[in-house]
Amino acid sequence: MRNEMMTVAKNQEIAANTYELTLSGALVNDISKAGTFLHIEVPGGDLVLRRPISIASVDPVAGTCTLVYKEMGEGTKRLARCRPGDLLAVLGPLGNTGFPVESPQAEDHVLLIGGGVGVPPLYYAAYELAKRKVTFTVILGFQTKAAVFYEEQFRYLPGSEVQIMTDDGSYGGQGTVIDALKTRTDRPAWLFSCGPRGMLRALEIVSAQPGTKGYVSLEERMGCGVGACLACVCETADRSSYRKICQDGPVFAFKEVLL
Amino acid sequence: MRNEMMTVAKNQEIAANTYELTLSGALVNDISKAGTFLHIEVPGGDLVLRRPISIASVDPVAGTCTLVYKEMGEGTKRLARCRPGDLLAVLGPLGNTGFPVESPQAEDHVLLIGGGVGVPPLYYAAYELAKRKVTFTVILGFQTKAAVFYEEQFRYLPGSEVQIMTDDGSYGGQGTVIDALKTRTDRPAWLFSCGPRGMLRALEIVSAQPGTKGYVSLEERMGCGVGACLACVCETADRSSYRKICQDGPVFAFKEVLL
Amino acid sequence: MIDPRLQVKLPGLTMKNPVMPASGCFAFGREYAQFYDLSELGAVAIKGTTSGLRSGNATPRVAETPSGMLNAIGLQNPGAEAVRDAELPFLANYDVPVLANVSGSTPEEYEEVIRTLTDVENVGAFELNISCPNVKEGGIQFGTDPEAAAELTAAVKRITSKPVYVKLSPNVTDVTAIALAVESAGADGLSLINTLLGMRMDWQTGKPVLANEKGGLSGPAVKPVALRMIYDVRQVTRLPIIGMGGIQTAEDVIEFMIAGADAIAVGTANFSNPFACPSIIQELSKWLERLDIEHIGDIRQQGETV
Amino acid sequence: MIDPRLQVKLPGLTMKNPVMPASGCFAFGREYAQFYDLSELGAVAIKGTTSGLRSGNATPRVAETPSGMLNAIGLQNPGAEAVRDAELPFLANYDVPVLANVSGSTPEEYEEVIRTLTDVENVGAFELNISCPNVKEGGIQFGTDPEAAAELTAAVKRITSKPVYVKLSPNVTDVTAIALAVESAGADGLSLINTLLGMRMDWQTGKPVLANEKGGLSGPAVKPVALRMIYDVRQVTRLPIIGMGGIQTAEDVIEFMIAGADAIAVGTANFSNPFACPSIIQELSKWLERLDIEHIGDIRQQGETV
Ligand SMILES: Cc1cc2nc3c(=O)[nH]c(=O)nc-3n(C[C@H](O)[C@H](O)[C@H](O)COP(=O)(O)OP(=O)(O)OC[C@H]3O[C@@H](n4cnc5c(N)ncnc54)[C@H](O)[C@@H]3O)c2cc1C
Ligand SMILES: Cc1cc2nc3c(=O)[nH]c(=O)nc-3n(C[C@H](O)[C@H](O)[C@H](O)COP(=O)(O)OP(=O)(O)OC[C@H]3O[C@@H](n4cnc5c(N)ncnc54)[C@H](O)[C@@H]3O)c2cc1C
Ligand SMILES: Cc1cc2nc3c(=O)[nH]c(=O)nc-3n(C[C@H](O)[C@H](O)[C@H](O)COP(=O)(O)O)c2cc1C
Ligand SMILES: Cc1cc2nc3c(=O)[nH]c(=O)nc-3n(C[C@H](O)[C@H](O)[C@H](O)COP(=O)(O)O)c2cc1C
Ligand code: FES
Ligand code: FES
Repeated sequence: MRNEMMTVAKNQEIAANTYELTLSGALVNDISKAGTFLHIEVPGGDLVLRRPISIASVDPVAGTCTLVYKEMGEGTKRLARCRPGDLLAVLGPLGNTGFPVESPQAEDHVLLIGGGVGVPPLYYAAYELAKRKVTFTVILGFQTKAAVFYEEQFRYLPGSEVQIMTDDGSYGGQGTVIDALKTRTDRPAWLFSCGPRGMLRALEIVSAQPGTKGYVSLEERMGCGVGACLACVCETADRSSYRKICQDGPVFAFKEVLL
Repeated sequence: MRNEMMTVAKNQEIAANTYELTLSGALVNDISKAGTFLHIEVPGGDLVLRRPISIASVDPVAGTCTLVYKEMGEGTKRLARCRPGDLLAVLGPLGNTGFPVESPQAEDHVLLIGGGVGVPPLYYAAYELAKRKVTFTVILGFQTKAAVFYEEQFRYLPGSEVQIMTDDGSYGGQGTVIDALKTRTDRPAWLFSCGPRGMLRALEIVSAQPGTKGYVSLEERMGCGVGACLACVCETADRSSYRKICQDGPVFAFKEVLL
Repeated sequence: MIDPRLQVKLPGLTMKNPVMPASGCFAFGREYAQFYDLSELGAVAIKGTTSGLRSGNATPRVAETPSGMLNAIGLQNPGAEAVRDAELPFLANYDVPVLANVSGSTPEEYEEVIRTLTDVENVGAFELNISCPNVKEGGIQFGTDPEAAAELTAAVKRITSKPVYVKLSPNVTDVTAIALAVESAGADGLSLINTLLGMRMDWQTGKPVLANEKGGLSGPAVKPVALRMIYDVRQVTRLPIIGMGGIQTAEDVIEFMIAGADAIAVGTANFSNPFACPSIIQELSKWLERLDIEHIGDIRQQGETV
Repeated sequence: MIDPRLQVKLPGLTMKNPVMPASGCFAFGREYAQFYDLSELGAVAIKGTTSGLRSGNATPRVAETPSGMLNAIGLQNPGAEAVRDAELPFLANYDVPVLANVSGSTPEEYEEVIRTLTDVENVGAFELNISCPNVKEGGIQFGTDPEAAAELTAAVKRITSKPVYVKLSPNVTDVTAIALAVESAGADGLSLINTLLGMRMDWQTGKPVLANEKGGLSGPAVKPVALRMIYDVRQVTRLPIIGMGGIQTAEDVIEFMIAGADAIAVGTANFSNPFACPSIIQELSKWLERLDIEHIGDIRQQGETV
């Protein structure tokens, strides 16, 4: 973990209001887990909180890492305006848990389910699975055709099967990732997921079965990003205590936390 | 007067922490008085007040105007970071009174006295005097050699005589512009001045004599820049009322205001 | 171009839209009339007016703070008669109601100003500034004591038939107590918030930046405090609320209406952008379309809990 | 590398420099110990500690505001015994005094926490949080009523020999009244300011952004309010003041010292820059050189008028 002025190598729109940002810096060497994130200071001075964004991929040779983010509010709007050569204060990599990409056996089937900007950390996970020659199915949900991104990148990974869903049916299947999941009969050994809370809750119900080890990457509004401010907590499944998403997560077993 | 996104054409350091900024935009066509200023929004969002900067010169053919500013605090620091092509929100030209450059007769001698960042509006005035073939003497005061700027530009104007003073004597004469003035025996018909309040007060005393018509350009912390907030007032000489520097000035006859 | 979805009707103020410039940030309108037609505004709140001419505080009168500014103008104004004779007639050229902001050191001074202005036709209502932190006798004592606030309100209500809004100070432990006190004394509406008392130091001189030492904090920095106070006051009263404090954009206006404001005022933002008010009004129309809302007042309901 | 010009000695806290992280913005130090050696700090103020474990409020617990943030953590903490047994021993690894921030719903709870912690060696002093706006019983009632504040102060003074600082709420009409009340009840020092009560609305949902609706405003936005309150309190008392509220840079520290602070705390700035405290300390040394000041305390004199 370090705090570094990273250089913007690339920053371009890859889908509707969705940007791919490539950063270079020494911090890249510290990245090792799919699911961890960077805490980025937005230029300007009036935004005091950093923005947490998942790492979507790492290129250790080039010394770069890539993030994919959606323009939502003022912070991501300003990030979208950054140009190559600009410097960004970046704290990271943050999070102690990633998706357990080392655990699936070659014969295990892994299901990755992502919605919208929940997709980027799954790409990192898929990449690692492909490297380990694990086969996996990816179901990605987007609002509409224009919002779809990274389909080709996922398809390109060996051992992948990719299914796209759009809410309005303008591309791929119509409906949510949950609809897609319901039509499947196979039960995966592993489930990695990331997306809106509503999707994750539905997923928990649909996929709750003894044979599947389910993991979820959570989001919450953050202050420090390092575990000191207690902003980003979630309750444990037994309601007995709290986990800090930034420090204890952001990836948790479904059964560990209350969604 | 208009509010316009002007384009930075040039922005470069011309003396120690002193920058020359050239802006292009339609607003340039409205500029007609030496002494008026622009009210510039500083990029960032956390600085809610605009920065008032005098107009140092205008090039109607190129459609540009030039300002010279010193890096003082956060606002001018951020201006100094602007690059060609950047856009700046600029309100102006502001101020209803300029130096009365139309008034001196060809045979009148004009004395221009400026200190530090008080120099830029005097350059605009000198340029106009030269155009009208009026001869004039310029006495400019700076802290030290590295801070000196626009000496050549003044010398280049026909009819000019230029004298530079530095506080530490590292360039030109040693001392203040007041010291320089005291050594002069001639009494000018007109005196145009701009600089720190202390210098102006001293000037008022030294130059107070019947034959000289003295004018001064004043500075004060501003809110609106257009006369609505009453932030930038100065007292009239008879203490009977107030003048708004942004609207009634920024140039006043010495005898009109209390320094 | 009037958007009927933006019209709001408050006591004394029939507004084309809920947006007015805030008192003290627009003088008497002349300066901003150079930029746009003042008839576009919902109303105009004029500079705090006292009975006689006031020359205000020494300079510097403003200082910058993170996302905000301090001001200590000190109620400089030409006095009620000059306002009546020279300023209000100018505003009468426009189709816009005036909210006359009134300040004073004593109840008698407030009464005198109101007596001078009450018959001026384009004055739709009064706004009692009981919260100016920048002059020793700027009414702040009325703004921090519920009883004094109520007495003053009752006194001025007796001498004018025009609606009276009371402008509340945020520099209090319990703003709802003042709101309730002035409501029972007959206030027709509330304005909040005035500025928060603040200060800046100059490390070069070791002294306060402002000549007056302290000043009133305004601008985006105070927005969360304003929203909280409006929300709290909305829980205890149905009086119309003119909300203000840091508004810069149409999104800000929507936040204020959710919190419980019926109309809003834009102060400091006029300084950073002289077109702040008309551009907020335009943007509001677009937002109504985007959010598919039929009338601006419908936003407000969510905040209304009384 | 210790700069003797930066050393300050406050009751219970012998500090290498006047800079400490503020309570609640540094947990119990573990996280920031990954970034730098905590022995570089002047002191460490720990997270507000209650008698038993508290799990805090629902999320979202933070929201952003212009140059500031709102928090409604709700005093989540493991309870006094866990703090004594698991957290303070970690801090004892560093050469830095601890300011133990204490919260409670009742005077008895404050007393219990202090009883549990008073004998811990590295606790140099206590800081009574009588101003947490984020839990119904977070002590805010003690923070707005001079009498309640004084009684609480007197009660805890009876059970500990360690110095007690009282942390004042800015959400009051007259902060000097509270300061004087706790001074006469035996307070050894004052901390100010805690957060300003604020709120943000989400225009998409029509509801408050924070699950707790309201939260505490901190960050640069509140700096002018903090400076004003410290200045006002400094006019009425000689008690040591730990100043805080929006400090980000060494220049900010100098402003706070001019206003009257003896030491300062850095809260929100730790989130935007985890190295905020050590870099401020480094910069302070450079400023002393630039301003040609022999000891950091000499800055403060200008603000000291009692
Ligand atoms: C661990 C983690 C990983 C994330 N990874 C990605 C990613 O890979 N791609 C992506 O597009 N988004 C990601 N997000 C969400 C992203 O952080 C928000 O969309 C972003 O912070 C919004 O900032 P804004 O200034 O545009 O919005 P604003 O609404 O202006 O932000 C205001 C405040 O709310 C916070 N906030 C708003 N929405 C969210 C949210 N969904 N989650 C957390 N904080 C929020 C902001 O950080 C800021 O503090 C991630 C969030 C977390 C917690
Ligand atoms: C009519 C007029 C013309 C000016 N022309 C020039 C010029 O040509 N070149 C130049 O270098 N400077 C000029 N100044 C001064 C210039 O405005 C300030 O140096 C600048 O605003 C400082 O901003 P800052 O953010 O760097 O400093 P900060 O100290 O961070 O500014 C804080 C606030 O104080 C205000 N402020 C600080 N110093 C001054 C000052 N001396 N006068 C007015 N406001 C101030 C700022 O505008 C801002 O609102 C002029 C000022 C006025 C009023
Ligand atoms: C320069 C200035 C002058 C002001 N003068 C007055 C005044 O005369 N009367 C009054 O009631 N409020 C006055 N105010 C307060 C504003 O009307 C408004 O309540 C406050 O600034 C908060 O709104 P804002 O953040 O949009 O500026 C003044 C504010 C500023 C900045
Ligand atoms: C996330 C967060 C948690 C806080 N928790 C506490 C607390 O437990 N006890 C306390 O006395 N103050 C608490 N505070 C207030 C800070 O200690 C400090 O007084 C305030 O934030 C102002 O300083 P700043 O602007 O530098 O953050 C908290 C502040 C924040 C932002
Ligand atoms: S963001 Fe501070 S604890 Fe997670
Ligand atoms: S700056 Fe507002 S009146 Fe001059």
